[in-house]
Amino acid sequence: AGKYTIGISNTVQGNGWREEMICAMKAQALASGEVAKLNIAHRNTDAAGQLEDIRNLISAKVDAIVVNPADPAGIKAGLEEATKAGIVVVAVDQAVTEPSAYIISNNQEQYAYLGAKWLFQQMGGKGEVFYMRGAAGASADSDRDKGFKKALAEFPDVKVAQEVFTGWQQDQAKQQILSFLATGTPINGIWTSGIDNVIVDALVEQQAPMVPVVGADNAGFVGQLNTVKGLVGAAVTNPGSIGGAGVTLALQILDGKKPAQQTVLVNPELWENATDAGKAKLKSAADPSLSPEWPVSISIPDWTTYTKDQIVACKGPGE
Amino acid sequence: MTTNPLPQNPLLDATGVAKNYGAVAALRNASLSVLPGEVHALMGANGAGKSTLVKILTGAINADAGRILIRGQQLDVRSPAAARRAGLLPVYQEPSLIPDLDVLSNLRLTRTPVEPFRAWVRELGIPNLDIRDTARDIPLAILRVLDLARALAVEPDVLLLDEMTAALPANLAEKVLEVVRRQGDAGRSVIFISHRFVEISALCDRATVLRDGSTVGVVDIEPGVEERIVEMMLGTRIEKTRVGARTANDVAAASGGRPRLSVRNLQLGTKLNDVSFDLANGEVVGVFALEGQGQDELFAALAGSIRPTGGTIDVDGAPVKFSHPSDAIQAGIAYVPGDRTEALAMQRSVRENIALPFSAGLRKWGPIRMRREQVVVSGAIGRLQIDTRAQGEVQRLSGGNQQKVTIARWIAANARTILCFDPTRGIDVGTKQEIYKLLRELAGQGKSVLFYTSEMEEVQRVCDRVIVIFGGRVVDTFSVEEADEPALMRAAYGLPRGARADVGILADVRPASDAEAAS
Amino acid sequence: MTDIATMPQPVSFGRRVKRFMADRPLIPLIILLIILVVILQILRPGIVNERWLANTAKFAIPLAILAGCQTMTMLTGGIDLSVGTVATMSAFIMATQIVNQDPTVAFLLAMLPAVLIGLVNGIGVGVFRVHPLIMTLGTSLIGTGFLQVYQRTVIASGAKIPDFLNWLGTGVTYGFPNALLLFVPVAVLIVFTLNRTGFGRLLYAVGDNERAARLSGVRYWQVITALYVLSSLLAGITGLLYIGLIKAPSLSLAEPLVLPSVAAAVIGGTSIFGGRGGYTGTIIGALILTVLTTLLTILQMPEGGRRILFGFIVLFVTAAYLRIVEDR
Amino acid sequence: MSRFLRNQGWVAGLFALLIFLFVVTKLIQPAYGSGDFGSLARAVLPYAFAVAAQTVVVIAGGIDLSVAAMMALTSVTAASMMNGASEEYALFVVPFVLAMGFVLGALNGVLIVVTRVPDIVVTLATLFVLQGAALLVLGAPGGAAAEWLKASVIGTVPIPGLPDWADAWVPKALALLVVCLCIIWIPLRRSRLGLSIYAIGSNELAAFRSGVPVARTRIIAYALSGLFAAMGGLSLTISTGIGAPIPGPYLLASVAAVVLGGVALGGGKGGLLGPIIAVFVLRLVRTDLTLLAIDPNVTAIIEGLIMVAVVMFGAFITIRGRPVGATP
Ligand SMILES: Nc1ncnc2c1ncn2[C@@H]1O[C@H](COP(=O)(O)OP(=O)(O)OP(=O)(O)O)[C@@H](O)[C@H]1O
Ligand SMILES: Nc1ncnc2c1ncn2[C@@H]1O[C@H](COP(=O)(O)OP(=O)(O)OP(=O)(O)O)[C@@H](O)[C@H]1O
Ligand SMILES: [Mg+2]
Ligand SMILES: [Mg+2]
Repeated sequence: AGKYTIGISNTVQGNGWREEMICAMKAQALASGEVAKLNIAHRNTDAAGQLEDIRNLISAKVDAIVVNPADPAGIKAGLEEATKAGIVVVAVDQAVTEPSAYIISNNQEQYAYLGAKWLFQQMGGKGEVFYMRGAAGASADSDRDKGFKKALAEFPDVKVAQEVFTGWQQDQAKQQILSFLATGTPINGIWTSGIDNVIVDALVEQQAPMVPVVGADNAGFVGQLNTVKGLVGAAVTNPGSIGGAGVTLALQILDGKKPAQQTVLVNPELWENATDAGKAKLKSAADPSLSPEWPVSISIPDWTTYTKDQIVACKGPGE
Repeated sequence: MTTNPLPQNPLLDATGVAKNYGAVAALRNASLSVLPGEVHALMGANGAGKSTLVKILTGAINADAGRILIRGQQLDVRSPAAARRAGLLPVYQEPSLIPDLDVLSNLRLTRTPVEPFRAWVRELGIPNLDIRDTARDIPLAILRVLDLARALAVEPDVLLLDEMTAALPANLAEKVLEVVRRQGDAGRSVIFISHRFVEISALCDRATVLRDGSTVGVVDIEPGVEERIVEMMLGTRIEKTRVGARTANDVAAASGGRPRLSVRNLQLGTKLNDVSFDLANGEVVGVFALEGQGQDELFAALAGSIRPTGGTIDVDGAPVKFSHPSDAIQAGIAYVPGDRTEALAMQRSVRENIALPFSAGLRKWGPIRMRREQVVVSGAIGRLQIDTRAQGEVQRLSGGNQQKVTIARWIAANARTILCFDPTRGIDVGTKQEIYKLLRELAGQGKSVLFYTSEMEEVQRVCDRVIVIFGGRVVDTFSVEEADEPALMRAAYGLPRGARADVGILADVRPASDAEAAS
Repeated sequence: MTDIATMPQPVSFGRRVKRFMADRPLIPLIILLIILVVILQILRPGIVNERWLANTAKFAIPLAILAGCQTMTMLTGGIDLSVGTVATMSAFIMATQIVNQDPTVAFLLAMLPAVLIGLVNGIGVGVFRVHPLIMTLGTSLIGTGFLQVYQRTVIASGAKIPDFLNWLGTGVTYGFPNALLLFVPVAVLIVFTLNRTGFGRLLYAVGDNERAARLSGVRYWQVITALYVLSSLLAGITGLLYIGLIKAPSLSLAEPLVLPSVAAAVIGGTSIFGGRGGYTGTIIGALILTVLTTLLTILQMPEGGRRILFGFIVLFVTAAYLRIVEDR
Repeated sequence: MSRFLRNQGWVAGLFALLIFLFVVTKLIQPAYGSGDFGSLARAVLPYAFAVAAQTVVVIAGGIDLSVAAMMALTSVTAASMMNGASEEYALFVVPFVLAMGFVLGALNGVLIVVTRVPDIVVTLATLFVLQGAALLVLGAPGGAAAEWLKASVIGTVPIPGLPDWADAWVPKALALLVVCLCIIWIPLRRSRLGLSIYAIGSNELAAFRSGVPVARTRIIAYALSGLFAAMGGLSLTISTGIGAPIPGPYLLASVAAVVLGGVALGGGKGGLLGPIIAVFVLRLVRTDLTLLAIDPNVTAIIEGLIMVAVVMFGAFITIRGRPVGATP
């Protein structure tokens, strides 16, 4: 029924967040009724590999490309070529430097700032924090680091007890927290870059003193915030459904409804279980039926129109 | 030690060379002195340290102690390249052409001039070598000759030949001997290692004898010196029994039943043509042939390594078809290849190598009965008198002892028929005697042996009958009494019985064989 | 038959120690391990306690089992890069199937891809003679693809970690991790297989000299197929243990263990060219790597510096070990 | 002729496969033209250099796991040096980075020779070291590339005497690749050094006995590998305009292409042409899968299947073509 072909380029595979993003794109394309075919290039690669994928999508003569950039600057050349070829380019999740591209993005710096600030307040503005970052050298990680450092500067009495890179890998994070707990070093809070549920597991298993934990809105962690006794924590939203929003934006542009600015930022929210209002919010957000790695915010108001069943089915047009 | 007054200054003079491999002393106190223009034999039983000495002299390994003088100057040969510069060129026991390069590239690699090389190759009896052939595709015997030609082409002062003739068929070996002798005449020295006394006495001026890593004597080669050399080589270990073939009575008694192995009209591409023969229980049948006449294929087919294209093989009267060596083993037929690197897991222990066939079948994959295995293995080791000082890894045994392990495996497995392909290649006289005796003993126990050899005299020592193969056909069968050297030689060259011809001249008649699939 | 010729001259103490260790290659490895633990204790006094030991064991065990797969394949001159994918697949399938299925059925379903991948690997390597590196890399790509397709079908049903696996993966009884209940039998089985069974002998023989094995009646493809199936099964079981430990089924769960499993086997003295090595060394290799990871986590230095240090330590440990063990 | 087929048959077959894939591509997307071919050439660039780096050491009988990490390090070094620098400064950066790759590669070789640790472990260790170093150079993707460098892979090469439509099929990226590879490979192949590299890969002992300086040759092989990897790193910086410290998927891709290209993983056999054609084949397959809009998860399955199938097929024909009974 649809008339457009949309190309999608993504460079991380096998991670719940990215899977949700892809499924949101498919579900939104289907729900919009405007898309005839999705052309998805989805694999583990670097900026050069993404350039290859973008150029292949140009060769495939798609109408629009929605891209989660491996690096904001690294794919500039490809996006420029796409625009020249008359293709609408929308970047999701992270910004890109190509000026002709539209951006609908999670604000990574804000993500880290929000969570860290809440955490430091919970710690009473002083004490030691265990800082569990993402993958060393990834651009999202360095953006988040900026936000974290900004919050840290506002609380001079908070110290980083230890900084580790989890590589966004569950097993590595778990081993790191267990090793750290075994040293007996006292800490007052843990900030994670979204590898969160294994951290809570470790605290429970080791019967270590519960300290406030900040993570992302992954289904597993949100569930823990609701059920684990003594756990105080906050989930900062980082919706994978931003992918669906990207498709919506691309379709709007194709239909001639250009947004006012090139960049649309989706600001994160913070759901904490320290207050009753927060608890209620978390309760309503929790979704044990989702895979624990999927963010629970499976839709973005105003931007996505699919149902939960549609995103969970993960089917695009023509499938 | 016999000290000969030296009439000239030695070209090469090594003294007090020692080399230890952990607990094993490969060389203790070896010395060697070679005069200009001399062909000097280096002799010793298996494991005496000959190859080790050659490797030290040519920089392939470094000695722990010792002094090496070349033309009176102390030289430190730390690498093969350094030895080469000093004018020392070896032909090792193993072929040393690079398998994946063609011959020409191999020459360029060693900066060997091509034209002299070609001339030497022709001289050595290989008229039609294509130097663009990849070394891997060239048969072993030819490779050995190419190694020699490559060494000759740079006109070395001292040529070191380590069992150069061991893997060669008679015709090629003869050429090599001729060429080596002329080297001596031309004023260059040759160090010549061989276990064959015929070659030593035909060729060499003097001999240095090693025993257990030490030089025990230097002798001039003169008629009758063999006994003395053997004495020195083996020390107290002498037991020179002649193993005779069975008497006519025994043969008659044994050949009553059906043959153990009966081959009819065996065909294998162009390599084997209409081969038929029988092998009875309790019989040792010799196979004699020049290089590349199809003997490799014959053995491979009987061992189940390759499938014949025609003809039948019967075992105990029942027809069999082998598609894998395990089928042949199932039928009680074991194959001992001539090349021991093909038969042994070099990093594994003597015990594991001997016990290997026990675990081969799917049904034998379970727990091993260690005690029983130990008994069987040590029985076999004892029977072959394997020197097991370095038994943790077979690669540390000397060549001769490795060879024994390949046979011991099938003694332990109690195989009824053994196909021995040149089992005495590169083995000292003492060990050879043991192997002859063993084969006869096996025959005495009713086992049967098919025995290919490149040495004619072995035929008379062990076999009951000899079949001669030429051009992929069985051209003649001799009983042991008839199998004298001239008769065998003539048959091997495809001449009818009774024809008279001088073997030496005939040696070029046979074109160089181009490929050899099985060995 | 054992008359090892002794050296005539007196042997210095250093040489004797060296020879002693060379004959028992485990001892230098254990010493290296102890040195690392001591360094750890110096950097963070008090860290080496019962709880730390249990944690270290918990993480070393899955690594050690996967390294066991590598040890066995490396003995034949191969390598099994698909173990990570296989472990991930069985973990993921177990966690998602247990929601709606009987545990036995879920278990069988979880082991199914392991058997299949092992079989395909074995046939590819044993019959078609594809290089093991390429074969297992290819099947692991294929397996990952299938897993991703599968994942989409189970998003709606969610995932759950069975209590038993949870108990096995994280539980500690009298200070001993429950995972030892799985590991000790597995380790004994591997060591016994390698040293005392015909199959183990064949692994060594095939890796050392395939032609010799063939001439002794060994059918290469049988050995190789059995080997890769066994390796995959072990990897599958490791996956179940690992999901009990991590408790978060992701599509790349066990991938990070693949390269360390190779490294553990090599550090433990198994030759990647085949024919030489054993499992006990591998176990210590896995412990060394696990302790090393902790050590580097504890060090307060930039991530780049940590990786550099990790690389150098792995190199140094292997080189030191080789130096001690070689030229007996 | 028959010798040519025996030696080059695999490469010829691969080339035929490539042509076939071009035909398929044209059928799927009739508009596929010279511009798209230029895209393909640019995509091939880093892979081709990675594969060249791997090929040299594999021929020398080794393996280099640090190829991708070396590319990352050289790429971030180039990008951070050119960041904010003048256009002319890049004239210095390029040779500097190439020399750096050469020296670091040689260091790999020296470590292998001196420590006598198996190459797979040494390069695994240097993988971590180089990754760490890359992170120290640039903590996150960034840096810049000179405009003239970026322009050097965009567009086509006007060749005098050729009509415009033909020029359009000679993208600069392809020309750059051919020139860089040939400048090193052809003289190497003809030299004694090249023969020595083949010799140590084919049979190290025989090479040593033929007077080849084995250690030096091995070090040079790794140095050349480092040089090619540095070219790959530069090509990454040139095409993306930045440097990224996390290595891309070039390691496994390089190994796969080396094997697909007919270079035996044992060493001594094959050439550079086969692996380069294999890179084109693999990239073109990806293009086709994208053009066909195949489900991305299925894409992983298909890529794995192709890799396994082609290698199995190759193994199958070599088994058939071998004289009966001989084992590899
Ligand atoms: N790498 C090694 N490690 C341990 N022992 C060794 C090693 N190489 C050789 N030896 C031992 O040194 C002795 C001499 O070996 P060498 O190969 O020089 O004998 P050889 O005289 O050439 O015998 P053959 O005629 O059987 O080839 C043997 O006892 C052997 O076991
Ligand atoms: N594991 C072993 N350890 C020691 N000796 C063994 C071992 N296996 C077999 N043998 C010996 O090898 C010979 C052949 O035994 P093997 O079991 O192979 O015979 P078989 O004909 O296959 O017997 P079966 O038909 O019962 O399987 C016997 O002398 C036996 O004692
Ligand atoms: Mg010898
Ligand atoms: Mg020897």
